[in-house]
Amino acid sequence: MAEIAHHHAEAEDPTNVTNPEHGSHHIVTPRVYAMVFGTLLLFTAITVIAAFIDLSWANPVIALFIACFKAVIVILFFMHVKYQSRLIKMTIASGFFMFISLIVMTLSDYISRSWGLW
Amino acid sequence: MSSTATIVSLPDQATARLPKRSYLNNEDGLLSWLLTGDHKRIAILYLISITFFFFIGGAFAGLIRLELLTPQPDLVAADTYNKFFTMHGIIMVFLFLVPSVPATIGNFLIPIMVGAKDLAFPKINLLSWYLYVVGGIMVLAALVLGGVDTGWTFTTPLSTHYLNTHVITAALAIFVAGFSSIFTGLNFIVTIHRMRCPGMTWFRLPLFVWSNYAASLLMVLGTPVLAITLVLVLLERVFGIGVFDPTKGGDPLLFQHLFWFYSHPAVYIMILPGMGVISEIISTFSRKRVFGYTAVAFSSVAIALFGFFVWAHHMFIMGVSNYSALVFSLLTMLVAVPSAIKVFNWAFTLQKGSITFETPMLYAFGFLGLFTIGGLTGVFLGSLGMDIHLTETYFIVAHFHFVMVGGMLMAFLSGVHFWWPKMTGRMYPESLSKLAAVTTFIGFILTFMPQFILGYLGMPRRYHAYPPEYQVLNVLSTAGATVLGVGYMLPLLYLGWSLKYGAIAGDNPWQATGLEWQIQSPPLTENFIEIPIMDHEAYDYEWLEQKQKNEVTTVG
Amino acid sequence: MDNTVATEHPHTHETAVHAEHTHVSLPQHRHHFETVEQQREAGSFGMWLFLLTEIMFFGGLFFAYLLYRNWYYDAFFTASNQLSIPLGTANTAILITSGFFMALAVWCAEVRKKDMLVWTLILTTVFGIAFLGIKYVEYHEKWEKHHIPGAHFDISEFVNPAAHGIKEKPLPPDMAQRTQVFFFLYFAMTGMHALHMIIGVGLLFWLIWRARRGDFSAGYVAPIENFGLYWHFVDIVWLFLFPLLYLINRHPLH
Amino acid sequence: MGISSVLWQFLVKWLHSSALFPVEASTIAPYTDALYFFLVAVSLVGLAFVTILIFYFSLRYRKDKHPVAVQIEGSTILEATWTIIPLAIFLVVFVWGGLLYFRIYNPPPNSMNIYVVGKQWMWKAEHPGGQHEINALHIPVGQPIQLTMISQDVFHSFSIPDFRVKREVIPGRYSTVWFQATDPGTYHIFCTQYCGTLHSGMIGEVTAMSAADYKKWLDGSTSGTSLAQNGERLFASMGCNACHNGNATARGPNLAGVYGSKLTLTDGSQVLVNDAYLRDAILNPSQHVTAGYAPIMPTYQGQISEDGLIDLVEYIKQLQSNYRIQQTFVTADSNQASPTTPSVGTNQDSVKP
Repeated sequence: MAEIAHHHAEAEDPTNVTNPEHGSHHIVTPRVYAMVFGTLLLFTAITVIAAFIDLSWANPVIALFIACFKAVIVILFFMHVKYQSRLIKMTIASGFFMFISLIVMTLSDYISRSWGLW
Repeated sequence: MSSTATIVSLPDQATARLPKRSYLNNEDGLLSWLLTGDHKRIAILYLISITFFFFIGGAFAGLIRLELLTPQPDLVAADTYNKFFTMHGIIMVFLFLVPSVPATIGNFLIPIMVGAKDLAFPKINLLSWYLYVVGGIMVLAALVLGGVDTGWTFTTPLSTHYLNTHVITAALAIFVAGFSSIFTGLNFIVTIHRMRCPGMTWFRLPLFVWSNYAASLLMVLGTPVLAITLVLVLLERVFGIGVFDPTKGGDPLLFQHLFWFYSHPAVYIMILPGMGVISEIISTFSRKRVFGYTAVAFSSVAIALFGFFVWAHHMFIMGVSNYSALVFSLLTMLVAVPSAIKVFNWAFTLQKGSITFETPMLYAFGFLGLFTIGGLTGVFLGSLGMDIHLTETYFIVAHFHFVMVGGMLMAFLSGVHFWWPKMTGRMYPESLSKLAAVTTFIGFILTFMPQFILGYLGMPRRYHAYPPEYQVLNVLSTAGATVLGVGYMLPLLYLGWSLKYGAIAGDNPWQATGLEWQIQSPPLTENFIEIPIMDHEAYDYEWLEQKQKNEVTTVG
Repeated sequence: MDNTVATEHPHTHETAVHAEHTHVSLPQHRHHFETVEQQREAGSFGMWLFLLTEIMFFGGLFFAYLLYRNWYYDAFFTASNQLSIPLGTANTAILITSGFFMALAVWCAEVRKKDMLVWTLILTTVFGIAFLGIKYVEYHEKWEKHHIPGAHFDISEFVNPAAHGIKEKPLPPDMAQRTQVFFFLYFAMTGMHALHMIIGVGLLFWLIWRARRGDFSAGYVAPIENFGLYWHFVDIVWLFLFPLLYLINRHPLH
Repeated sequence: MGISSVLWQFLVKWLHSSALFPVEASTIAPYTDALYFFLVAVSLVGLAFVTILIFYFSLRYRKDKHPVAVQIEGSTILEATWTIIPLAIFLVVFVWGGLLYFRIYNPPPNSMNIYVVGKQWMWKAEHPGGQHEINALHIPVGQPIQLTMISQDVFHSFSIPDFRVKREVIPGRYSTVWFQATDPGTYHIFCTQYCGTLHSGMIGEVTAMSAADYKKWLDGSTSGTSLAQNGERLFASMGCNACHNGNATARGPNLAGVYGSKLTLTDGSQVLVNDAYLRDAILNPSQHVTAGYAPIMPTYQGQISEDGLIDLVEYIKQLQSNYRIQQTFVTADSNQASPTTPSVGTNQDSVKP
């Protein structure tokens, strides 16, 4: 009997339930959405303006930086990731990690080709 | 090691009956199968379809071996031969090996093993089977319409500008089949994360689940890259633009990079689930918890992770930068280690066990030997200087057949035999199946061992005619192939026979500990009457004894 | 006799009964999920995994773009200047707006405002279609200029811009040919994106129909939520395509 | 490595006579075989170890001998052992393989260059003296040979198993491989990369002969004009000399002695002028404009065959003075062969690849 009770305690143990990575569900208010919306439009304007100013090498950097920033706030608020479970956050991270490693490792070949003899 | 002892305990055949209600008979009619959401029925559908394609692919293998019996190009014309090995490759890789264990055994068992009533997305599961079928039909269409002769690697610019066979049909087929495996992988990951029963912590999961989880990660992250690569090939073929065509400013090596970014992890997609099967079986037939459970579990994940960063070792002689060649060679050496860890852990699982030698165990032993050879010869090819001489020869053919056929297919057959009573409720004829296992093993060695020597002698792969001095070894190989063929036909026959005449298996013929063995066989549609609570480690044989004692007492 | 694992534990019976209750309470609840919460989490996790595959899918294209931009730098910036920044910017704004309404739609579903949900979905669709319309205009212009890669591709504008009244420094013919690579990648990337948009719009019609039927006004918001994820992902892809294709090639380094 | 030891010779000869092993016909071969034997040994030991474990345990602990299993959790020490030992071995293999790779793919400076063009489905070898051969390659023994290879269509792969060398032959890009034959004789040339219908017909024979015989063969099979001479003719007929004539007023850079030198391009980058660079500069001139010159050179993409390009490259390689160019320039009025300049570049034919 004690054994069964022990089993049962284990069953009730929150870390042992079906999904350890619970994310409490959170409703994002229209106000937040509106703010994000404004920010996105604002930064779209900024990136377009920046494109017309000659900043030599900085142009692409700034454009991509702004794009990343916009993407991040879309992911965080429009896609509710800010309020999501650790699991979801890690999933997204892993996706971008694979994407980056695909680019970096393949590019490493192209870049280092010119160093070699052939 | 002739041993009479066995752990098989079947119910008294005089009184035993198959359960009245089971997933097989709770709905009738073809439609109830074609529209089912039940992971077990979908697994059966998959089992039937991949068996079908396996024998088609096998037929092509037979034709190839037949042509290679003589040095002269005498059986078929060169382009026909090229279509043979292309079809053999495409069918075996994309329509058999990739879905083999995950989509059949995995589909059937993973929900049960994690204590769930079904996969997370039954409809998507069914959809993935239909995608598979569509892909398969398209491959057959390409075959009937006149075949395709790019080789399964679709090397550009050959596939894009220099062939007028049905490349587009074949590539689209693989594109579609790819999405079927993406959906399978997605379904598994969600199920394993979200639907484990109370008490089923990660480290109580059977190792089969771990390895399928790792394989699913590869499916989800790798396959889309293949998809986009094939799309680019199609566009290049249709519109004649040149992303991969040097004369138009493209880089053919870019195709190699993108293609192998999927196709190398793909070999781990194929082998990892097989490794999971082996863990289950070795544990069951040595009555012992798998030696170093965590090591085996993490080695699966490690293989999945490292597996993504070694793809350029398929391009060592293709003019990749010699510096990145070094990096990729090093990483290749690293990915070999987790496989070694697994093999040793399996071997030591036997230590102090109480071992019996039923058919699945024989297949598993076959796997251990052949996979060890396959893995070690992989090190040959991962080593830069050695690769120069060995790559694109029969050595590499032998290597991946040792891993894929000797490893994966052995594991698949092992698993099919092991879980056959659970799937059908009936046992297969033991002695006949043992014969099949031994035949397969001998036939395999005879087929592929000579190819290692051929490879080092320098015989190139995909050759229709070859210099006469290579004939002896080729004849050996072909002879072996016939034996192998017999070895694969046998299970088809006696497993079919056992469907009607096999002995009633009962819930747990192997005295195994997995959750799937604690429910009736064949299982109910909803698997469990009540969702179980996992209150013990995986492979806990004391727990099993306790439980069986309790049953006896409650019955008495 | 079956499943004695569970029968050892009488307490678990309650959970089973509980599952039954939820099953009765919500028609959308699938039998194989323990709770509605579990189903919902599984759904969104599955959607995220699917988006993961989408990332890798576009990843290949993005890499190809990166590589060839570095190889054929001159061709890329000249060709890129052929794209209309005003149209691109307008499209970005439109897509962001569409995404905003989609986000609102999710909120409407969560607070169970049926009519508002329908309307936000409709607005999402309208802006989505507007985006595709503008893309069509852009494509059509490329068609007329023979800037569709392939047999009819015409490089004269790049070899001899003066004759076409374009203020660009002329490209040598061999480099001019490479503008094809840019335009191919442009059509491949924006085309893939547009394809996702079209699929999305199709799904939106279906969702609107179901929303008007009131399917999502009783606390069952998973379809809206997951489609929202998909729609926002498509937005994000564009957020990167826009600067890469339209903006970053305005000021060549040499 | 005891490469030339009697024991080694005995072993290799014996293996070869048993038809399980290719002859060692190049200086590379013994190095490759050494690594091969090491790997085989490692594999056999590993396989034996696993097999013995399995058989021993299966016999010792089979059910009728050992009815009750003893549960063992695992052992960190063992895990560590069979993580570290394989890793160590694999790292040795990695280093060894890396060294071998660089040995095989780094040609010695004194090597003799032969051009190889792969096309569906034949190998065409071009010796500097102008000797052309199809699906055959004659080489002197004891002399390092470097092959500069390129494909006209798809991927091919040039492999001589008995020399233990192989290299992919890629369209649009030179790749090189080198070897030094040790024993006279004929050996297989294979195309090992699947290249279409007659892939298995794309084979040939390399004939290694003594220096004297090679000399004889060269004289016997010369086509009269060397590659460089063909190149010179092409140079004039394509009108290259109109710009590249070394005159003070020339619109193109001076090519005399340019090979092997470091060039500064308009974008400020420094490049080493080698075969690959010359070929690329002819096909995609605008990406290789020498500093101080205008990007006016038209592309010759699709107008010169790979053989023609090889002739030009070989010509420019050997070009030491501009004297003959200027001579041909005054005599040759053969500019009609040269394509229209980009200033009127709307003309499609001149720019279509």
